Amino acid sequence: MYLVQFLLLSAVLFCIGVYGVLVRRNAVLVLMSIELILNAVNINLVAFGAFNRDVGAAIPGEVFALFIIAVAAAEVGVGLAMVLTIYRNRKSIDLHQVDLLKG
Amino acid sequence: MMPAVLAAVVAQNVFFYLIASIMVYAALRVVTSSNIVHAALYLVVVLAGVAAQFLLLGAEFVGITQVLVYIGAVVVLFLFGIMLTRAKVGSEDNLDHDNRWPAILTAVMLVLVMAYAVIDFAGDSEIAVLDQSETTVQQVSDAIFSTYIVAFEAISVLLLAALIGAIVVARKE
Amino acid sequence: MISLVSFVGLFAEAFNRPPIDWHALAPEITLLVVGALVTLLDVVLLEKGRAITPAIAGLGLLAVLVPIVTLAVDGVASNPRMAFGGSEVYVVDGYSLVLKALFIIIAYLVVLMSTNYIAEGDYWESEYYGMLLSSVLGMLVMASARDLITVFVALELLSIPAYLLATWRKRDLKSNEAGLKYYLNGVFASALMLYGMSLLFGVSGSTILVEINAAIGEAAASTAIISLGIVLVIVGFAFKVSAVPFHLWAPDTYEGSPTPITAFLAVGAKAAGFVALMNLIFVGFWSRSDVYSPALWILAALTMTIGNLTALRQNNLIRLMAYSGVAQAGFMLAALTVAGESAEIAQTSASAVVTYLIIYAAMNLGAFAIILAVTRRTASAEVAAFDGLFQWAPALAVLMTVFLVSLAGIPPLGGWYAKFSVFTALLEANVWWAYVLAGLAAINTVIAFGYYGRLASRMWFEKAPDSLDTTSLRVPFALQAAIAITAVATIAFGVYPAAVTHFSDIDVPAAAAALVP
Amino acid sequence: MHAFLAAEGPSAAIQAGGWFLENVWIIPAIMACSFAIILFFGKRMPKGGSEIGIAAVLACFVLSLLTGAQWISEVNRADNCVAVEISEGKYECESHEGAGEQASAFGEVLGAAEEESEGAYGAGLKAVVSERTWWSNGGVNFTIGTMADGLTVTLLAVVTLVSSLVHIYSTDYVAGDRRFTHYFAFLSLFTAAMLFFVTSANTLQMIVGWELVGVCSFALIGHWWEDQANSDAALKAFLTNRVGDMGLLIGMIVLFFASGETWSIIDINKLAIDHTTSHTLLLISALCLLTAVMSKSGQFFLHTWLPDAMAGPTPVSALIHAATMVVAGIYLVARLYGVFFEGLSIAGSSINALALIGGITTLVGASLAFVQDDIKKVLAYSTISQLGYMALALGVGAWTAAIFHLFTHAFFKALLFLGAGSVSHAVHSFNMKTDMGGMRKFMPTTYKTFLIGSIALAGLPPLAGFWSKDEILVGTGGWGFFEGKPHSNGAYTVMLIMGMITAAMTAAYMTRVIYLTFYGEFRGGHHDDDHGHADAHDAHHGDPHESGPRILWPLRILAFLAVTVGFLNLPPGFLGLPKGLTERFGHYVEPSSAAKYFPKINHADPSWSLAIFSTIVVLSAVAAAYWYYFVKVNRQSPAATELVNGPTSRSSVLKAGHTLLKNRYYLDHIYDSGKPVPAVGAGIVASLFGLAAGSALGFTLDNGLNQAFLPSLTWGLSLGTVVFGIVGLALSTGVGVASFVKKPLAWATNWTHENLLDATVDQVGVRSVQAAEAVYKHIDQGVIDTAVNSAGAGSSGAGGELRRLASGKVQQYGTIMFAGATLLAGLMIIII
Repeated sequence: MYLVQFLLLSAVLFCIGVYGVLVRRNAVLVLMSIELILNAVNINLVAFGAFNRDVGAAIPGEVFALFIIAVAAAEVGVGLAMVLTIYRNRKSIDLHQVDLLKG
Repeated sequence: MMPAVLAAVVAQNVFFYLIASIMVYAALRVVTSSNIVHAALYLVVVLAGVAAQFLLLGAEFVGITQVLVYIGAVVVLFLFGIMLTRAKVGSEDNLDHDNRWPAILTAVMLVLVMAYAVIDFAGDSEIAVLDQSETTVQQVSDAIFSTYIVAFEAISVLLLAALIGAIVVARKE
Repeated sequence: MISLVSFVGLFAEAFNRPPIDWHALAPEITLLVVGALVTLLDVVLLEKGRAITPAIAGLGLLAVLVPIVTLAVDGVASNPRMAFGGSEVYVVDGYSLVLKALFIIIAYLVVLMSTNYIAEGDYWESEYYGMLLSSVLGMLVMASARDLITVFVALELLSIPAYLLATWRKRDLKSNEAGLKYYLNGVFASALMLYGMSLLFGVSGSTILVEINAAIGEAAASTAIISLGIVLVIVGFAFKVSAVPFHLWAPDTYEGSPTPITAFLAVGAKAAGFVALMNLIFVGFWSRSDVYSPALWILAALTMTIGNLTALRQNNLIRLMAYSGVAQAGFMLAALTVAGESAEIAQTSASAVVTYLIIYAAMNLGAFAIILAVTRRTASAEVAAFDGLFQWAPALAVLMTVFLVSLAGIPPLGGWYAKFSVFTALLEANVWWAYVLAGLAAINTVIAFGYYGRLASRMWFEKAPDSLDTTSLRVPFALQAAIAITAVATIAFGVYPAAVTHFSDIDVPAAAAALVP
Repeated sequence: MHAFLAAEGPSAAIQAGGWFLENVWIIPAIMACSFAIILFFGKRMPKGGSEIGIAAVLACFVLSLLTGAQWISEVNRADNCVAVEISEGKYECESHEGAGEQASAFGEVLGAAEEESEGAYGAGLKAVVSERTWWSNGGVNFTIGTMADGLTVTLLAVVTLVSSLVHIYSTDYVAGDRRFTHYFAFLSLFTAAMLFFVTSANTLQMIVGWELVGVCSFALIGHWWEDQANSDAALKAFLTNRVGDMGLLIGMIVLFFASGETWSIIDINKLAIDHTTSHTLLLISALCLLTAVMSKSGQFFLHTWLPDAMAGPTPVSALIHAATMVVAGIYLVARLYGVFFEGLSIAGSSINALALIGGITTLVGASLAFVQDDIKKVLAYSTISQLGYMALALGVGAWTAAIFHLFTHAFFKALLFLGAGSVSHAVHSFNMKTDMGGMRKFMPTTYKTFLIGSIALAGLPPLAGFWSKDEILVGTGGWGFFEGKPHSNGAYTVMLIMGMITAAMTAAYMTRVIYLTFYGEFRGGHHDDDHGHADAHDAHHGDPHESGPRILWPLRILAFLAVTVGFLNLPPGFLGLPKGLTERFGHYVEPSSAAKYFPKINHADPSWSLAIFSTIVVLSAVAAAYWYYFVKVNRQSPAATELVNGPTSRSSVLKAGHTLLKNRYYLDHIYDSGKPVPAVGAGIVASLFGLAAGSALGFTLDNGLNQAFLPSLTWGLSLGTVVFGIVGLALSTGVGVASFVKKPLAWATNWTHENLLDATVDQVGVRSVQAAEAVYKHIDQGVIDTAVNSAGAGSSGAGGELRRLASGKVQQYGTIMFAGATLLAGLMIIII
């Protein structure tokens, strides 16, 4: 296996995620796209870790990925909480309507 | 031994490309699907694919955690979110906004920059085939509880704070 | 039983716990205890605990200063301590200690500012302080973090409670929006930063900054990936310090958040962002100044200029302060651009940023405390609400003028010394692009007077709105204390800069100095 | 034969000393205490705190005089002895053989002893510096301290004297004002700041003092802030000064580094004179500091705030905007003269930036003073003109002449302002044309003192203004060009001509003022109904009346000084007077080059022919103005103010000139058309362009060319500064300017037939203005939004849809963030 194939997969996933967070109106879909991005990073980390296994990098890479998974779970929880509050106050989670503050 | 290793390499590559193409397709569907529940299900596919890639790279523990945390918890959270915000279960026209082109432009530019950088770096370097007898779970836990202990403790506080905070914010009064 | 013991023994053999330096970790642990105390208090006392929660939080924060002082007395500044054996993962040195103290004091002032605001509004009180304390814990960790994973987790620990605090006025649409914007932009920035970190990890095979520095210094063949990695990591923190063009969230979030949280974000979170940037630049990227210097140069130039120009057009005081904060961040970034010139310049640059952070904290928190005090009466942070402040609250008007004059950088108040130290760093570097940046900074100093001066003159020379109740204003004691502390500090730092240089003259937090040939 | 080259002086300098000189900090400290006391307790005092201010300032005045006396005695001591070096490197004073015949205090008649070795400027006395460490950081010692020498004590005396008189005058003038106490508090603070400024031993303290006087000026101009015009004027003054402050900061910081990290004024000067400091850096810092001088001392083209500052109370105008604060810039140049002298290569040149700016300012000010109807505005422009004179003098190397002019000008200009205040106190207006006329009948004392002030300003012998003006004209060295004699530091013939024209114009406009105010028929009187001080003035029934003693006595004292102070610096050899009577001011004030912190400058020979010529010029100007006003206008009607069919209505050229002057060269329009901020920006751009040009040329100069080319290149440099400055001004003043700049420029084209220049400047100006405006207006979110939205929204949907898309959208922020990161990363990958 070549290293570059994982890295390219990760780059493509990352950018699909970026596209998703930029165009989706629905806040929940934006949160989903964020997960795509974070997973892309994880692929990178684990692949680089495996690539540098001989210098003992596999373990830090996996640990890093685990931490990202944990943080991502917390972020999704917090994000959904905010989305729910907004939904309760506005009866909508269309991000495009959230523009009271500007200038 | 050589043929076996070679066979393993071929098999791994076949699996990689198979999974990767499914993942890319599913990921595209996540960001383009007009049905929000479908999008969530496509997300499951991508996440499972990522777990499979982890296994290919010899990181079983991360792969298993991926399945447990993401597919077991996070996706369920998303589905709750979808239901609580009363999204339509069927397809919707209006999920994207009009200014799609700047987003596409940004994403394409970004992927080009990233691709250039990683190809420039990785070229044709290969990932060494893993000695299957070696297990990494214990090493991972050792690392977490020694080198990264502060980060680990910090993340426990983080999870607690996120929990309390999310309850306060989301709670109906 | 026996088999169980031997089973446990097996693991005990396999895993060697590294020696832990408990003294070095004492500030973090104390803070953790305080946080637990505040949470427990709520569980035990319920409503009765509300009155004493802010006091416990405040005193607890001050208690954290005790281990910080003992560590300082212990000579940490000259003899850094590694929290775990000899690994350069979590380092307690003079630099991190000064910043920890700064974070604690900022948090204490924010508690003082919050006391009445939170008690009088309809808020979840003990959880509020719990969030605040966990965010501060993240900042403390950040000051000592010397590897990518710890930096990342510290960043998330300080950010996630802050996202929630920004949305704490949960029935207010603006507060919801402020929190959501902060959250989403924050997550985007972390995503970019993580990708950058993954690349740097890939190039060096390590998450420890010192090792990254050594590895990327050698790897001349593959500069593209290193450039991308460094730039993306810097972008992640450029968001945190609200550098242009990653600043757009700041005015919106500041405007919508509860005002004490705005102050916390504008000062504490920004300082934490700078601390992270300094850790990364001085320890992790130092050998690659060819990448970060130009990147930071561009960011600094854009940040100063656009922040100032946009501030000229603001009618809301909080937004104005947001853009002013953007511009001030530009000055600090400017000082960082020259970090890689030489070991001596790195020293000057680090001192300049720390000096700036300390002085900026004093004057900016002071300005926010006064905004808080005034908006108790006016219920509006529009600039027009400050018209004629001198007539009905002369003391506040005078002190606000002091803070504004300091922010504008006019001697003899603190702000001038902050700017002076930035100029010193830039000019001592003695390279043409630093001179250009210094010129740009000088221009911006003048532009900044446009809005600070306009505000000051409106407070003194305009007539108060007729509808406003202009009887004299009672400022709650906690707020008075916050204003007094910040005002004294602002004046003292300017009149007697040794008061700040005593702390900011720290050794570069780095292997940077050791790597100099 | 008097030596026109600087005297050699003693080989070693002598350290001055003495209690008053060492403890000069007490003087500003007294005023600072006075400020605090008035602020906190003033309102409860019987006289609203004014008694404290007066007591403090009088005490300071006395202390200043004692300090001055001590300095004089130290100079005498130095004259009377030779320095002998003793072992530890200190110098000790030993009695000179035959010392009995030396000069002592001025006024003492002595034998005509010739002291070729020391000369009039030869006392090698070092300034008294008392310093202590403030704090030290990174190897740099920051000190706080005072410095006292002849220049310091001169300024101390001037500031405290004028301030004392203004304090006394004000007790009457602002009596009953609702902010009476605040007024006196700020007078004290201002005096303290100015005294602090002039006693500074290092440049850092100078910056602080400089800023503080700026703040006080702001507060006092805006004293009656209820009137929008006043607070606008205050703001304008402050903003314009900020432009200069930037120059000050950059200049001082460059100097700090250029002189090896020292703030000490003495060291900076010493290193500049020794040629230790890089010439390029000296040039750059001199040009930066020049920006500061331009704004604070009202030099062209940053002078426009000064006339507006007349919105403040008249005593404030007299104190701040005529006698003290505005000379801060002049003082700055004089104090750091080593830097300017070497940086601008004043010696051996025929033009430099400082002299040129001074020359232009003096002409611009004098010409604008002609067309003002407001008596205070006339005096304000006159002040600008005279400040230009001082800058010019410093620019040509006539240091003593400049300081002497500062000294005499302070008295007669304060006199004129206070006189104008006295008149306006009676008629409740400053407008000469509508509310004055024939005042000499009502206010004889004011009239007489004002007349004395005018004559002194016009520079007619033997009043004070004549002597200082004459010295400046001599100092240009330009007269040598006509006489064929050796000249001074350089051959500044252009400056001589500028100074001469200004002298004529000054005499003419002062004649006009005298006529409009004091002669002809009283044109006022319509203010009777709404008399401001109705109760006090009822008895007079509208007839203007003479002011009270607290106003008149300051006028009398100043008038006396305006007549006499000129004799302090009679030219050497004047009417065969002994040395002990001539050049006393220069002898005591000018530091000796032997003291090593002052450059070696040449002193020009006085010239009878020049003095007579300039007097004739002034007299003819007076005569012309006299003929126009006293004869022709008065004959037309005693109430008239202009000729109905005067020259301006007959000749289109003159009319055009008059319009130009009436509009103050359109400078204010340029500054005011936009918001104050773009105006400030314009100034910045202007000075920066100048700076850039300066440094570029300077580098070429130092690296590539022979030092002998310096003078000619400095000329190009100054021109570059001015041209770039004006272009820069046009650049960033907002859209409104585009049409505005066009008009005067098109007009100027016709006049000067400079088509090419006009087209270029016009195009550059307009295009840059458009570009600048676009960037400015849309810089933050506009540009990015437009880019983001343009595909979808199109340009026509300017209504709700575009507004809705405009901002506040979190995903737009996200797009910008990702795109920004991508571009930045891409850029870094490409360039590295």
